[in-house]
Amino acid sequence: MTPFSFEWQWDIGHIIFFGFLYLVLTIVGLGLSWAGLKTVLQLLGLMWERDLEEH
Amino acid sequence: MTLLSIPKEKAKDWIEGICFFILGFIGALIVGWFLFPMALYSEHTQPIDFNHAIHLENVEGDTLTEKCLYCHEFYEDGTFAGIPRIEKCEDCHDPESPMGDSLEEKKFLTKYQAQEKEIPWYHYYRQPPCVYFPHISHVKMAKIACKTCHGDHGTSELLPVYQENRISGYSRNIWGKHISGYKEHTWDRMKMDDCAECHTKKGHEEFNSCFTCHK
Amino acid sequence: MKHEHNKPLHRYGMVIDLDKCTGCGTCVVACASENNVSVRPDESDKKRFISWMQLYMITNGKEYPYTEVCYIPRPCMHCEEDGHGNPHPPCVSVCVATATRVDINTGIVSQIPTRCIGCRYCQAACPYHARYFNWWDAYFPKGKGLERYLSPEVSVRMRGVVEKCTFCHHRYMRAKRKAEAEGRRELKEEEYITACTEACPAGAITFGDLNNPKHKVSQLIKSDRAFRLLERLNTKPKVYYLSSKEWVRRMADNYLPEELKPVKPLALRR
Amino acid sequence: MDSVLIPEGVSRCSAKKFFLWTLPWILILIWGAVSAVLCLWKALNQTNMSNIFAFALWIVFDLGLIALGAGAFFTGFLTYIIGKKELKDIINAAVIIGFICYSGAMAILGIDIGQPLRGWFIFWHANIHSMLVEVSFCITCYLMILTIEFLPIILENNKLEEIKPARLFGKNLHSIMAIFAATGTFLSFFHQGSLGGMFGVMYARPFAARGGFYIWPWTFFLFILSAIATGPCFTILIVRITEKLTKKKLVPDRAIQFLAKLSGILLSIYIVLKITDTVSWICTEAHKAGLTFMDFYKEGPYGIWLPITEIGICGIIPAILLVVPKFRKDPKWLTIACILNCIGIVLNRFSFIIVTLAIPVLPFERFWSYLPTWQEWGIALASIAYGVLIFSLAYRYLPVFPKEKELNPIS
Repeated sequence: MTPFSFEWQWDIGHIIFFGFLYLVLTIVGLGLSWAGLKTVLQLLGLMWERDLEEH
Repeated sequence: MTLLSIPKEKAKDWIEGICFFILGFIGALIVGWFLFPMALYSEHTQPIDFNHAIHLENVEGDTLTEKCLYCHEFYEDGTFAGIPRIEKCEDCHDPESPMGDSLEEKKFLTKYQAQEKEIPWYHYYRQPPCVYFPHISHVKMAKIACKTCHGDHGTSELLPVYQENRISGYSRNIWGKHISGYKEHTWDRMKMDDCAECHTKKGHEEFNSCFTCHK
Repeated sequence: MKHEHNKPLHRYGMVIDLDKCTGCGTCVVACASENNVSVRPDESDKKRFISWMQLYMITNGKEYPYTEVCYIPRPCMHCEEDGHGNPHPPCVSVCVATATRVDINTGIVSQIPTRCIGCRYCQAACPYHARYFNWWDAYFPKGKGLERYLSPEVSVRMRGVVEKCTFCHHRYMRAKRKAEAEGRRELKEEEYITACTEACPAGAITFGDLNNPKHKVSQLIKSDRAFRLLERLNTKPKVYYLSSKEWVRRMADNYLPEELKPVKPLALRR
Repeated sequence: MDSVLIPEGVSRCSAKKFFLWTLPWILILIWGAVSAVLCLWKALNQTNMSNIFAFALWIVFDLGLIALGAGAFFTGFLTYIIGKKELKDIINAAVIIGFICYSGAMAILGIDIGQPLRGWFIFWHANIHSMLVEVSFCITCYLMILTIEFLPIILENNKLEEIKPARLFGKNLHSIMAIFAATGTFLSFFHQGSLGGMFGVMYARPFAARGGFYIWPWTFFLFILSAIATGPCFTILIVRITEKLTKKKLVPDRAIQFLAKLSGILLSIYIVLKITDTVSWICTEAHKAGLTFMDFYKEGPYGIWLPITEIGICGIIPAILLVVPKFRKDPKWLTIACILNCIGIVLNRFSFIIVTLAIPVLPFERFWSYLPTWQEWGIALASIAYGVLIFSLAYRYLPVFPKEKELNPIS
C-alpha cells in the first residue's frame, strides 16, 4: 500500500508500519546498489589503471 | 579519473553500447505499449453499429440524463435496465414503417425483431460478478451525469470495438484505455480505486466501506 | 477505517427465540439457497462443509423421561468487540488483507471473498466457528439446472477463500434501492429482513436495527430470557437468543465450578 | 569429479558417496513436490485441515522453523553489532541455517494460503492491525537480508572466486554486513514477537489469549525470548551433527561454549517468565472466560503431559544443563540439552497452534480430531530435506567453517 491508495489513512499506525517497511526496503536497496556500484567502479578503475600503465 | 579519460579506442565500444541501449529501450516500449495490449485483448465488433447521437435527438426528455433514461430506464423497484431489450426498441421501431433508411436499422428489423431474438450486445461497462453498483443511488440520489462515468458514449455516432481481456474476460473499459492505468478523465477507468476516489472527493467516505460495492 | 472507531449508523441484529425453534432446519436451507452456498456430493463431512447458518442440538443430559432437547441455530454473531475492548470483532483485526470489516452503515461484519487470500487466521480467531473455508471449488450439481437458480445478487465464492453469514446484506441493498426509487433514504423495519427470518415457519427469528428503539429486536433483547453465546468473552455479539430454560442459558457459556449454583427456574411472564 | 569446486586445504568425501548421502533427501523432496503440485492444483482438500483446524501441521513446522532459525539473527547481532570475535567461526553456519529455515517456512506458507496468487494482497492491501501482516512484512524483508548475508559465502566458492566481479561484489557486500545485520536484527526481533502476538491477540480463544503491554500481548515477548534462547542451541546442534557425520572438529569450543552459556541464561529467564505467564493466565484470562486450567487439557490426546513436557522436561532441565558449567562442557550433556531445548520450543509452538484450535470454546461444540495426510507430511518433511540438502551442498562446496583448515590439517 502506498499513501496514494484510497485504503491509506494518515494515522500513526500506517506511518510507522509502512515507514519501516519502505525504510528497510530502501536500506536493502541502497546497500545492494552501493556494493554493486563499488564493484563496477573498481572494475573500471582497475581497467583504466592498467590501460594507463601500458601507455 | 573521470569518464572523459576514456581512451579513443574504447570510445567506439561506448557509442555502440549506447546505441544498443536506445534500440532496446524503444523495442521494449513497442512491446509494452502495442504488442502486449494486442496480445492481451481480443476484439469484437458489436452485432449492430448503434448510433447513440441520432437516438438522443429523437427521444423525449428535458435533460441529457432524462434522455438517456428513456431507453436505459429504472424499474419500479429501483433496479437499472442496462442495455434495453428489443421490446424497448419496438416502442419506436416498427417493421411496417422504418424510421429511416439506415442499413443498421434494417438489420435490427429483419435479423432480430422479426425473429424475436435479443441482440447479443457486448457490454462495455459490465463489472465483475463480485461488484454491486446501484445506478439509482448515483443517478437519482446523487444526481451524477451519465457522462461522468461513461464519457461521450451517449453522444457517439459509432460504437467502439469491444475489447475483452483474454485472461479475466472483462471489458477493457474497466481497466482503462491506457495499459499503464493512466487516467485523464473520470470516465477513463472503472476500477475500485476510481469509485473510492469519487466517494472520497464527494465527502462520502462511509461509502468506501467494503459492502457498499461488494456482494 | 477512519470511521472504524465511530459507532455505526445502524446496528442490525437478530433475536432467535429458542422456545419457538423446532429445529426443522428451514433457516439453514433458506440461507444456503439465498446465498449461493456451494454443496458437495457428500455433505456429511461436517468438518469441512459450509453452512452459514448452523444448527446445533443440545440436551440437558438427563435420562428419559426428564430429557429435554433444544436446538440452537447459529449464524455469524456479527460481534462488536474483540473481547479486549477494541471496537471490532475478533476476526476483523486479524485479517491480513482487510477482507473483513465492520460495515459502517449497518454494523454488519463484511467478508469480501475476492479480497480473501485464504490464510484462515480469522477462522482461528472466531470462537463460534461461524467462518467457513472453501476447501473445494464451488460445486453446483451439473445437468440438474442448479446453476440457473443461483442468485445474481450474491457472488459465488471461489475455492481457497473464507465465507460467512452476511445477514443477507444484498437484501439490505435491495431494500435501499427500492427506497431510493421511492425517494426515501431510510428503510422501514419490515423492508429488510434476512432469508432465515423470512423462512422460519415458527416465527422464531426476529431481525431489525438494534439502534432503533422502535424495532422489535430492541425490545426483545431487554427480556429476562435474552442471552448471547459466550458472553463472558466480551465479544458483544449482535445475535441474541431467548430461552425460558435455565439449563439452555447455562449451556451458552463456560462457568467455573464454584459458579455453578443450583438452577433457579425462571418465572414466565406472559 | 567436482574437486575444482571444493574449498582448498580441506578434505571431502568422494562425489559418489556424497550423491548417495543426498539421495534419500532428494526422494523426500520429490515426495514434497508431488504433494505441493496436488495441493496447488486440486486445492487444500488434499490436506486434513478443516474449519476447526484452520492452522495445522504446516503452521507448526513454519513456526518451529522460524523459531529455530533465530540463531541467525541473534548470532549475527552478536558478531557484527556487539563484536564478539569468537562467533566469527560459527556465523556462516548460523546464517545458512537461518536462510534455510526462513526460505523453507516461506515456501510452506505459499502453499498453505488458499489463494497463493493473491499473496501480494498482504502487502498491497495490508491491514496494519493484524499481527500476521507484521510477520509477513518482517519475514519477507528478513529473507531478503538473509539472502544478502548468504551471498558472500556463496561467492567465496573456489570457482566463483575466479570471476572477478563476483569476488569483488562479495567482498564489498561483506564489508557493509553490519548494516544488514542490524536491519535483520530489527526485523527478526519484531516478527518473532508478532508470531507470538498472533496467538496472544486471539482474545476470543481463551487458550491463546493474553494480556500485555500496550498493543503487544505477553506472548509477543515470550516468543522473542524463547526464539533467541533456542536459536543458538539449534545452531550448535546442527554443527554437532555435521561434526559427527564428517568425523571432524569444525568449530572451536569457545564459540560453542559462548553460545551455549548465553542460551542457558536466556532459557532460564524465559522459563521463569513462561511459568509466571502461565500462572497469571490461569488466574486472569482463563478465569474470566469461565475455564479452569484443566479444562484446556481434557480433550483428545492434548493432555496435561503437554505443559509438563514443554516447561518441565524440555525447559527447566535444558536450562539447568546449559547454565551449570560442568554439564555444558561435557559434549554429551550439551547435545542432550540442545535437543531438549529444541523439542521444547517446537512443543510450545505446537500447543499454541493446535491446542488453541482443538479445544472447543462453545460448551456444546464437540471435539474434532485431526491427523495430517501424506500430502501434508510430504510438504512439511520436504522443508527438512531441503534444509539438509542446502546445508550439505554448502558444507561441501563453500568455506562455511573458517577454522576447519586449522583444526583438521591435511597431512
